[in-house]
Amino acid sequence: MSDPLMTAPLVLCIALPLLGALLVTALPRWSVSLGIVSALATAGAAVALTAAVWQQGTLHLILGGWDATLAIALHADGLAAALILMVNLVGLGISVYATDYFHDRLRVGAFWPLWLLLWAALNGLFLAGDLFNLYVMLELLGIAAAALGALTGNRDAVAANLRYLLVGLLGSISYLLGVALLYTAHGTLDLGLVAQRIAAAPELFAVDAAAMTLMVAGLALKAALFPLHFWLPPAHANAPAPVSAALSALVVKAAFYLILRLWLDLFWPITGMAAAMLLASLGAVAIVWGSWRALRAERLKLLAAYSTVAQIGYLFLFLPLLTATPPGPARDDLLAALLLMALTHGFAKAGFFLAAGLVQTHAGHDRIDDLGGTAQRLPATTFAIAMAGSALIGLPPSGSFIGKWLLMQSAIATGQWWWVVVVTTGSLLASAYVFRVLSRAFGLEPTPVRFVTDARAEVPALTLALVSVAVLGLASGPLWRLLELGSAGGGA
Amino acid sequence: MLTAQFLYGGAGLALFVLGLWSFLVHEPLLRKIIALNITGAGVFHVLIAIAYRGDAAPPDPVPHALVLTGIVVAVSATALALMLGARLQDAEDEDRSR
Amino acid sequence: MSWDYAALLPGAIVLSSLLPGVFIFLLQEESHILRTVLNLIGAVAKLVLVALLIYGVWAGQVFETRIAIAPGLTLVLNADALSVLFVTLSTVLWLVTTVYAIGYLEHSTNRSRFFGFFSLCVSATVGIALSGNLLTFVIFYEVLTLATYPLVAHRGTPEATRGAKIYLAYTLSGGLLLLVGAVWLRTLTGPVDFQEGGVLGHLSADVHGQLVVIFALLLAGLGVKAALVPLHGWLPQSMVAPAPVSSLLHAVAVVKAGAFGIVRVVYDVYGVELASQLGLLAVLSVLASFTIVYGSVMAMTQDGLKKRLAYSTVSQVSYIALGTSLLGPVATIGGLVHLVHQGIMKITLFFCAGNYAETLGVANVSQMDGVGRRMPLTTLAFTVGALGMIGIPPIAGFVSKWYLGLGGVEAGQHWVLLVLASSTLLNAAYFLPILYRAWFRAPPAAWPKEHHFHTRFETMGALLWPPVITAVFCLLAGLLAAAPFSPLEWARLIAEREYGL
Amino acid sequence: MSADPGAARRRDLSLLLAVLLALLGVALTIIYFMALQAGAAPRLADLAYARLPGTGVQNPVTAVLLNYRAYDTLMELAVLLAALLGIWSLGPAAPGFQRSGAVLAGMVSWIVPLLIVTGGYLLWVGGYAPGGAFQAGALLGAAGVIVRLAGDPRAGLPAEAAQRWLLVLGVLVFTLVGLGLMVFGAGFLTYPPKLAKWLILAIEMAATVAIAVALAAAYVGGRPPGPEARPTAADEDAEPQPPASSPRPPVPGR
Repeated sequence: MSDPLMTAPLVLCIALPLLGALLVTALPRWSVSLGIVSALATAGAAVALTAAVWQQGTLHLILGGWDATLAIALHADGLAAALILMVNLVGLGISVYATDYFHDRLRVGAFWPLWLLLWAALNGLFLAGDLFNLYVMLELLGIAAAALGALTGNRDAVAANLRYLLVGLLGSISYLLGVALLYTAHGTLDLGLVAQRIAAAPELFAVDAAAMTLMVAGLALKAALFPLHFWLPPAHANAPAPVSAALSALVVKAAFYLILRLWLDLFWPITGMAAAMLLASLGAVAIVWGSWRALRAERLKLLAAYSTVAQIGYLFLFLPLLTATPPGPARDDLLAALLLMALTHGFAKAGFFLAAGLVQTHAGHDRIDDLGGTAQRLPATTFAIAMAGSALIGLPPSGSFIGKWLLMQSAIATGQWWWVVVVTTGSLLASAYVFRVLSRAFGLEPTPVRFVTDARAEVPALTLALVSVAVLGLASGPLWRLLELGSAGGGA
Repeated sequence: MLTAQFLYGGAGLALFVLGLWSFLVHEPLLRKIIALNITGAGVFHVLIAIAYRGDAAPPDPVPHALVLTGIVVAVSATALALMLGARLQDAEDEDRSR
Repeated sequence: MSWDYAALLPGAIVLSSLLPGVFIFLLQEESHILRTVLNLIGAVAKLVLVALLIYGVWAGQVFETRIAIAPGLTLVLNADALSVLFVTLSTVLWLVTTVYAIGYLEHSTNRSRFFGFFSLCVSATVGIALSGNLLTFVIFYEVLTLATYPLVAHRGTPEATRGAKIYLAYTLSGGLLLLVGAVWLRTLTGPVDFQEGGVLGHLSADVHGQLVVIFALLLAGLGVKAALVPLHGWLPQSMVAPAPVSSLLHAVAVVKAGAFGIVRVVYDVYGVELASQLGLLAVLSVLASFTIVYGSVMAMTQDGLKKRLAYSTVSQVSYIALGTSLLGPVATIGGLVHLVHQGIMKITLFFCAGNYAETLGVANVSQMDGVGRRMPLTTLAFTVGALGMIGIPPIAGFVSKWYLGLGGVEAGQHWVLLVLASSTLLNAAYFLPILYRAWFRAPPAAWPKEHHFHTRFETMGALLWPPVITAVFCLLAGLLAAAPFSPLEWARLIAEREYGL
Repeated sequence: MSADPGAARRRDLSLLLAVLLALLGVALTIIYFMALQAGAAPRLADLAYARLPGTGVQNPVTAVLLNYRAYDTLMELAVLLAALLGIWSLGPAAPGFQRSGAVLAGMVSWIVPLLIVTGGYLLWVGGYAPGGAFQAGALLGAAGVIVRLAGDPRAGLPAEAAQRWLLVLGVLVFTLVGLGLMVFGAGFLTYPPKLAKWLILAIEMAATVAIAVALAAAYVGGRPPGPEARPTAADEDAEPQPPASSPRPPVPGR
């Protein structure tokens, strides 16, 4: 079943960043070069993984050669492969940017191993096919993320990330209790097998529902779903820019991915409209509230952080639509749209934060009202913010435009038209907060000399933003194929 | 056998809820960290309880291993949380002395 | 996707300005010559490609670029007679405006940014013209908003930023309504392309209620850009933009995109029959008529020349909507031909207004005494444009009004004549005083801010010739209205196809 | 009793919370009882025992930790590493305690060797009885804690460079063994039964060292004192400084 060569990318996606983390820990003097090499290797493994899924469909590997129930499985379907590709390309961009961002030797030495561990955790999380292994990955992710977030060492950052760590721990424990209940009732930890047993034992509805509540609640805390988002804005706004990018674009997305994975593949026999509506309503409030706070934010990075709260909300709107749509092309469209929104936000938010970090470095602050000169002096960076911003709003031709188009189409088709109102309101508020920043770029400052000032820092931000706007919006067709190939989960 | 499992696991759930309560109600950082550890310990208790298979049969090793793993993870997280707290304390002391 | 000539041409027309635009962004500010060369290469290349397109469409060839974004969502660029009309207008006027803008901004700042967005703006307009379905239309419509915002804000003064914000607030909100309407429509129809005679005929009467609401959404979205009262608030505010931008916004890009969209929705989505059956045309004609009169009245009260021209645009663009809303081919011809005629006339007027401001520092009507003696050629061009707007034969505007009036009579809607007559009187009331001042009053001792160019003409060549050329277009469009390939003949072709004649 | 309305409200709130959580507890207990009765009873136990002979160890818990679910354990070592790196990133360790008195010193000189021996024993015994890398590592780490309490600022650990290698040893050996097996065609972390015992022992030894070092270093509470650990002004800065080399066009004063 598992030709080692075929499934090698599954392992390498996790082992390579892990090895990289070890090397940069052991050889701090070489951390930048070793770090970049590891980043390239990891991204290469992720591309290979996506290519393998593209060619052969879902990859499944049982580690250790034991029975499926006893061992841990790694699993990559289309959904995971697409997200892995996004995470790793964004990760590569962040890595290149980081080579130019940190200058203090101690901070360079601290950043790289933690960042590579975070990366390993992300890849591990997307590929995990085992409920308890997911818990370990969540903890690795949470600890590495909090440590990275506190890297600046200033008081606000430490306080915010301490809170982030504790909240994340609470979420993981809640998740773990759910896993314990599932193991008690179903006797295995393998995601696919538990799913089969849940489907086969409808009489255990109460137990499964309780486990789902505990797990989803714990993950919603980590995904910062309103009203559990309180920890996110300070933690993301006070971290160093490359870390903010990783936290906002990738880490939160990982928690959402898990919720989706559980929803679609594990608990699908018991998920109902009521639960979906509850989560989507919270998502709707998150959209409006997060966008509103972003509009009121005084600092650029805080704005970006609140925008993440709102953008996560959009992803939850898909749950009741998925529940209401029977399997078929319409549901495929919906899943692809959801994925497209998540991917676009990943690229766009990372680009936004990287660009915001540059603005902050050059201006010495990130107060939006005083950004004029800096925004005009760095055209490429302002462009990155503009493009990422249009992707956040959902303007064409960004990926989220297609995502929102399909979301609204499905909302109208299933009669849940009220989500259209939410999406429209959210888009308007998003335009307001994005253009509030961009309008600073049109002042009476002197004309910039050239487009790109600082290539190593500006090009990654610009590239990530460009992907979110042009590539994802105009060529999203392959996602459908990836999802089609990977629909091995129990979902439909 | 079921009674023993139920009582022991039930005690774990009680710990879980108590820890949760303490985490939510108490302000001081140290109490929150201890509360989290109690919450975690409660979940570990549940896992240990379901490993029990009566006096005749040896216990299920899987939950035991999970608990061991969980403990190391909890220790790691606690250590980092404590150090972040200490760092915060330092920063606050500096602010005050200014 | 096939890769032959016919499938590539529409895409190439969009790219011919998009690619130079991207390179212009990357240029250093100092590279004037390279930037000018890129601009002109783009503009001329587009013109050549459009000429090929016109020839092909005339010869009956079908041009269509299809790019699948996702299953069921296809970007369609195709060339029917209506697209060709608008594409030709924007391409010709873009070339002229580029020349004008290069002269106008000679010593200005941030030129790389300006010309980059300028090119994007035209690419979006051409994209709108060539859109083969609502999805494509919405995409380019929004891109147009994004590309014009930096142009409006270009000067960077607080008023510019404020005007740009207002512009954006209106157009983005409108864009959202359009999007919702398009998505809703799509849930009823599935993926469909624009088609003469409409695509909704097969839908059952049950959804007619929904169709009315959708039309309201679409009209609201398009009406913002077309400056239909009460959605016109952004237009006078965006007058802070540099003159080439105002010209482009008013004659070719933004306002025209809205009007073009209304034509598309009525003719190629709903179809005139269904639209009139649902009572949508009546609503549109009332809105358009009100806008025509309101815009003219407001124009009379403005002293700022550009503001007066702006309100004149509000009024004149609604002629297109009016022509669309009247059932019958003659009115259609009037509306469509005005799409072109208003464009060439209004761009002439804005070029001239820019010349007065750049050369003499004259920005208000009250300062225009005697400008005709100082700048005869410019003022002559202005006069042609203004008389055309009033509707004096043989200038282009007369042809539009003639067909609109005839169309109203044909449709049995005689009140249209009243609207046209009052509008004409009002047009005369706000244009003739300007002409009188310019030609017959004595010039002041000193102009507010005179600028001497080292040339034997009244102003710099790049500023002078574009309005003269467009003024000649205005005359030719009127004089040669019956010649083949004239705007009128194209409009007749489109109307015949729409009504199946 | 307290006149402060805020305090009263907080008390009410925490009382409400207590009631809600009590309800949650009751609900969870009922659910848990239902889950216990679900009849999944042997769960993985029988299978875990049945496969034991091929694992290379006789202790079933060790078999789960280092064979069936070795991947979990690998990642868990990474968690420990991440936590320690996080601690190190916060700054240098606080200066050591006062040198211990004679009594403590005497006790330390007895207890530390005892801990080391016991740790070694636990490591070995883990193969067939309760024990293993974690227990052993914890004891060794405790020895480090005691040494630190007795006044050694480094808790008996070597200099930073060596400490870094020891720290990554566990995950490194684990990963390399896994990848090596993959290269030789067995699959990641798939031990051939004949080699399993020795591979597991090697991993466990490395893991013991790494865990011990990590725990002791975590107790030290910061980057190890040494030439690399000089506190710089930059440590206190909120944001990194702009690169000295990056060209900054002059900004006219506004």
